[in-house]
Amino acid sequence: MDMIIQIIRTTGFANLEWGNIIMIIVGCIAIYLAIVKKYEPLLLLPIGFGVIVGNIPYIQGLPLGVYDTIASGAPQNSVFSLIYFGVTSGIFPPLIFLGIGAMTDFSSLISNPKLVLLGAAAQIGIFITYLGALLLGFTNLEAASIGIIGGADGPTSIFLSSQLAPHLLGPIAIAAYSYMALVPLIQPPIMKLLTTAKERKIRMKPARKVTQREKILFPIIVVIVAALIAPGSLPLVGMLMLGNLLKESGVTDRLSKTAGNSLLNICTILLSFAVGASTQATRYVDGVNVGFLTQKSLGIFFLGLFSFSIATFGGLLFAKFMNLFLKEKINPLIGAAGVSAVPDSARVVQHFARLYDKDNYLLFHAMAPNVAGVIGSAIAAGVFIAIFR
Amino acid sequence: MDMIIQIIRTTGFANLEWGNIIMIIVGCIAIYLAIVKKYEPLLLLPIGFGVIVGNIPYIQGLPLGVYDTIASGAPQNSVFSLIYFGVTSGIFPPLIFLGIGAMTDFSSLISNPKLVLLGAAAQIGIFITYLGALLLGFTNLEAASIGIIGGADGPTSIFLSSQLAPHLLGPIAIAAYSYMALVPLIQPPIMKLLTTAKERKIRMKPARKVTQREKILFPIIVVIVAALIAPGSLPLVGMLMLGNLLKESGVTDRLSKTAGNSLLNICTILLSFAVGASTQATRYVDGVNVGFLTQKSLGIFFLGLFSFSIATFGGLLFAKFMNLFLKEKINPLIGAAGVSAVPDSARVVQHFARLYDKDNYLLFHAMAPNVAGVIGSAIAAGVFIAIFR
Amino acid sequence: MDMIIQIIRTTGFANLEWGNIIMIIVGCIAIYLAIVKKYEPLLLLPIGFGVIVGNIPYIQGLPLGVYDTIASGAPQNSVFSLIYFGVTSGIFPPLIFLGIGAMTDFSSLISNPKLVLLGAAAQIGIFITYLGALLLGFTNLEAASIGIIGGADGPTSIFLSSQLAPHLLGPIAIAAYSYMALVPLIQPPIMKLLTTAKERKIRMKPARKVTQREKILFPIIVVIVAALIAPGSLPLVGMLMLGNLLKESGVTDRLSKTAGNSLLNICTILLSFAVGASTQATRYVDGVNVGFLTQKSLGIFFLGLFSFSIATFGGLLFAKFMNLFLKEKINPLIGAAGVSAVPDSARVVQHFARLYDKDNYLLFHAMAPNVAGVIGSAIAAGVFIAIFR
Amino acid sequence: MIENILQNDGLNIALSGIIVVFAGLILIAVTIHLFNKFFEKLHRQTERQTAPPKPAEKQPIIKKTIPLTDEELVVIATAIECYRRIHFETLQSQITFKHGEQQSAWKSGQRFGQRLTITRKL
Amino acid sequence: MIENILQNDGLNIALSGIIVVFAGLILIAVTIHLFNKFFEKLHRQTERQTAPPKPAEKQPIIKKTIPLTDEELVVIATAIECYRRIHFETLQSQITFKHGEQQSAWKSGQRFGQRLTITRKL
Amino acid sequence: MIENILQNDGLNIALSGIIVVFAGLILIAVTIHLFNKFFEKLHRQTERQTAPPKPAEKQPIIKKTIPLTDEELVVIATAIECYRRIHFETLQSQITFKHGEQQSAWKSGQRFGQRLTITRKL
Ligand code: NA
Ligand code: NA
Ligand code: NA
Repeated sequence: MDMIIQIIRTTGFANLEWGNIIMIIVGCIAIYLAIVKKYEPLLLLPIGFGVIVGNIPYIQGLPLGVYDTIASGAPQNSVFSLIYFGVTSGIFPPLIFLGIGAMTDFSSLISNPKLVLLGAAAQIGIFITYLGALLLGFTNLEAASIGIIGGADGPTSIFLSSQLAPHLLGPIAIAAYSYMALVPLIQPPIMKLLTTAKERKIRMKPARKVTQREKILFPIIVVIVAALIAPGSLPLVGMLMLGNLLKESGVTDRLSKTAGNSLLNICTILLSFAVGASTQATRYVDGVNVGFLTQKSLGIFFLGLFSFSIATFGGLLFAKFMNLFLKEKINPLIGAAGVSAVPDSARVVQHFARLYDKDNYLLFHAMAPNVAGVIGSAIAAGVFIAIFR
Repeated sequence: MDMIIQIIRTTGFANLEWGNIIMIIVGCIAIYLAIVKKYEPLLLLPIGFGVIVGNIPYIQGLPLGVYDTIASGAPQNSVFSLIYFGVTSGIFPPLIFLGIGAMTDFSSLISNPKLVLLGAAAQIGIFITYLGALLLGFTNLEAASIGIIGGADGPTSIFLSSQLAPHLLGPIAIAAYSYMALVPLIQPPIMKLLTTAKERKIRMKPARKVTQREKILFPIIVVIVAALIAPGSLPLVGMLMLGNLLKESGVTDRLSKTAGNSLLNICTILLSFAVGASTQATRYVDGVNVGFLTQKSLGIFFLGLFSFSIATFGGLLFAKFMNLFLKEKINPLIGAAGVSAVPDSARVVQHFARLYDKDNYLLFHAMAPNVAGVIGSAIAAGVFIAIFR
Repeated sequence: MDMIIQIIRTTGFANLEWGNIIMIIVGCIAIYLAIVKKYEPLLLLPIGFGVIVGNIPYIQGLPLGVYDTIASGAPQNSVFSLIYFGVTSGIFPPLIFLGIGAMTDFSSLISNPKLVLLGAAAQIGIFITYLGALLLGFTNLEAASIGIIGGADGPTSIFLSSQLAPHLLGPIAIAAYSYMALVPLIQPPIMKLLTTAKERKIRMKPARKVTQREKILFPIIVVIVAALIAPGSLPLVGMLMLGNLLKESGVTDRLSKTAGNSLLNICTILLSFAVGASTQATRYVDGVNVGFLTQKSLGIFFLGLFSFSIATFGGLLFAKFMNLFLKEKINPLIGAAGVSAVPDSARVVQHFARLYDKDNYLLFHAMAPNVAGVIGSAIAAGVFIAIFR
Repeated sequence: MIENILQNDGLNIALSGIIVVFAGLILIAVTIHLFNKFFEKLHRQTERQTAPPKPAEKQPIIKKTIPLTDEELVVIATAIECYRRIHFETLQSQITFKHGEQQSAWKSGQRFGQRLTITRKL
Repeated sequence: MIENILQNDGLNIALSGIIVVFAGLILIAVTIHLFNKFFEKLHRQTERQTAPPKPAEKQPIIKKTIPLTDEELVVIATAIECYRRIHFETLQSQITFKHGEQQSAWKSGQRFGQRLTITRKL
Repeated sequence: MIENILQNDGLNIALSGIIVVFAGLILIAVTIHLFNKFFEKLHRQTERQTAPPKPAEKQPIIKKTIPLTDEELVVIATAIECYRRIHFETLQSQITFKHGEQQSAWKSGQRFGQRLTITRKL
């Protein structure tokens, strides 16, 4: 009889708190959005499932959750903590970038290099949000990690948080992925606000064809320049460009296929699941609740939305600014693609432009600031690492 | 000349013992059964090869075997010990379950939920064997690990042993996989003993078609319920259901394919090989022989056979018991499938039933207790972890 | 303003040295050779890229490079150090051998076992180079690691260096892969020198067909014999033969495909990149420069070329020596294939022979010493490990 | 060694264990059952209002874009089936089935979407 | 909490940060631009002397070895396209595109080499 | 620096090393040879009693289930070969071969089972 009671004490039912129930519902909503609304399913689905798993309560002492390591006092490193190590050690994001690089075509950027400026301009969202986070009372390291949400790039956000503010990794990652999924809702109103109907109808000249040689040189140039400017961006930019070189070289198909397929998928599953499982509703470290359901998370979600908006503003306004000097005007809408959120924000641009001129295809042009934004936010992360490490 | 003698002293020939030779022959037999008899080749082949590798003797001090870690006094962690870490840390089994989940169809269970009871009943084998192991003088932790062999589920057995009794991992894993391979020999006599000819001919109604929505809800429900009841089952059930959700969602094909293919295969190779290589005939820790060729292993193999039999008894008898209350009788043979050993025991049921009525197709029905047995033994493992950790 | 200066101080530009520039150019050359000349692109491309990445300078304290671990005083283990751990721990080479085994056909060797002698003879290059390295003042451990370059087998060289002389891993690995790529330039002059026109025209009888049973027995025999003779070769030979058994058994296709594809590719990318990234031009440990651009590296490159030549000599001369006793003469050219460098040196043999008799197809015959050379150098590595560990 | 069981509280542990296993699986069964009922009801209600658009989405895109005669389809399907058998079948069947050939739910492996109804005509 | 910004030197950091980002990307753009110019010039010079042999190498080996009539090619291409759509398309499109069907540079995924011009005729 | 060799017992080590390498490889060769002889003998004995059923099992399942005319087979094989070349060939050949096209034992890559004899007729 005692035994049954002891077992019941170890069940989740006995330890369930309201916070856990809320988080389990949040996890279910994420899964719903992933499956029914098709919002970033490759990420939101395992994240949502991870949120459920991470909020099944269990009696203290069992080595089950992502935070149960020998270092934190558990009798052994739990399985989930070993998976989570791939996140906190910062190794999954660069490996994911390796895979993304092996699948990304940078032609658009190569054929029209001046559009990288838009990708740079959108990163203003990162730095203004960093200031905003300081304003709300976050520490320097936390503020930098929160600011990077404005980079609209999951692996970059996770990488920077893992290096600077691992305790906020869960909310930062989830905010980043959520807003990336919501880009089609966030950006259009801002586009409408900042552009005139005439601007939206600007058509752009078809881009010239890029040679294989240029495509091969691109990753080498980018890694040298970006890393010389901001060595801290090496893990991200280095791996992204290695993947791209494997793809474009034409002699290592075998490697680029595996990088962009098996390796990417394995890392995606494990990273997303572990990030989800790190969102325990309440969690006490030295008596302080560092769980997911705290004011800090609320602040992070607010700042995340803010940073996506600022980034969109930045990209759009800078495109208009560039038009002051350019003979051949660019369509300022493509500035909004500078936030990254590859390739969603580029698709939003295309979709929005076609509402006003249904034969205006901007997707290819929007890809240039789109991928430049990825490099830009990796450099921004590198700057933060250089300053704060 | 001294050099040659020194080198000869380091060769395997100089250190070979009878135990090693016996084990190398055992390894060869396992490979033979895998290739010629096609008994679980995906597991027995690398295990058999691992047994050979693990029983090549070498002079002490060389960091070669799975047990040669810095922690155990070796000059460095051997390569095989790094692979074996994936077993002892318990990470391979959940990753394998991720892959299995991504390949398993739970339709049968969803369409006829009451059959889960059979999957529960067969787990009686686990707990009776646990008592039997205590009787034979094993400690509590050892007994629990040995009992789980009755779950007829390799990853679950390995996971539990790695957590509770890592020193018995080799014999437990090999007993589990051996008897799973021998299910077609173990179960039919018991089926014959416990069922009447009339019972064996009972036909079951074709199952209704299961909607995608039900299939998607299933993994979410299972993980929440199972983990709330037995949080210790989270690593296994959580990963199994994550894999299944990736498969059934229809929006993450890319991930489920990699989980069920590359990731599963890599983990299978490494786990099986490492488990095999952990079976050194004799191995002394603090002067005590904890090698494979000890009485303990004999006891484990005996108890393993016992537990498979009890589990089959349990499933069959419970099916007959259920028939006392059911209007629509079930064929009690499918109870035997409750032991897991997916999908072999379900196939044994089908094969056995067709001996008496060659148009009686029970396979689909037998899959329900079959997969329920997997969840059941994962829960049982969770209970043991909750009690003994 | 201070901030800008501080940031500039952290940029690569501020820390760039001539050595770095030279190495970056070396990296670009490697990439050029890989892409344009198609010299071992699967290895030289990621190595070259790694060389570039590893020579981007950064301010001390940032945890970025492969050597920045907590153990070496960095604030945390850098991402690249985690990847490099797969090299230094010695785990990548055996996993690569697993994949290579799963793709290699040993038929040629099985059908004509006496040709293994050629594979043995070519290993003389290893031991003479070992003596040469001692002559040049290297330590015993260093000399052994340098000697193994003559094995003409990348994973074996890297594995042995990681165990005996990790500080020389970069130059040894790069020398090994470079000369393997240059085999078509290194070997023909030596072939010309040592063979008469008549010898070059010797045709060999078509080999008999090998049964599946023989192919299955082969890996088992090899692992038992090789490991008993030289237990230190277990990690390499064991994994190579496990992969081959998975392939030949015919019942584990699923596993051999993953081993020879995803797993092999992932390990190849990470190993090559990390090896490349370990070649920092200058690097100070305890005030001593242990970087790539030192005299030691020069010595290693010189000895590497020497060892390839000696190995080729050894194989060719031994083939001529065998012909003194054989009734059915072998074409001595195939002795040159004993150096390994699979399958390049076998192809060089075929190509060279066809210059003198365009219908003389030696490729299949040359594969026998070619793969025997792989086993031979793994045994040689095992001997060194047994002596020096 | 019956005292080993008693000392270790073995009977209690075994009994509690099997109870938890039953409890867990029964709870799963009940929850699934309830959800099934719920959606069935929901389905019957919505059925009257609108035709389900989902099957259309599940259909492969083929129909939309390639108009083919039956013969062509047979040829193509044969090629695919043939290709599939060479490259995938062995693989597939070895994963889960070791001693037989018959079709089954376990083997059906719809995750690869390789079973076109048309190939069954062959 | 404006003092939190001041204490942490926030404005300086933010300003420096955005400057470095711009500097980095501009430098990349300029370098790419210069290389493009350089190769263009080089290309124009070499163009007069020799026809580029590279495209021939890139072409799949098909043409060299299998002479086929147009009808056969159509049948084969259909089979391949069909197979591809069943097995690869869903995968492909789900990687990068979530809400649409339209062709684009991003989606073109030439890395799998699956887009034969001939299939477009269908 | 000849003393470096002497101090380190280099000659001894080198000599022992090459001896072990030879010993190992010769032992492997001998064992293989013995097994080959043994099975050959065994084979000759069993041959008189029964026809080997193994090849039937190795044969792909095609023959059992799809009766096809020669033309159909050619079309299908072409499709497969074509598909294979597009998707697998590059991969394959890059693994092991870098400078040539000729067929060889090393390249034959039967592990993918892609080489149907029939395709050779094309
Ligand atoms: Na960005
Ligand atoms: Na079970
Ligand atoms: Na060699």
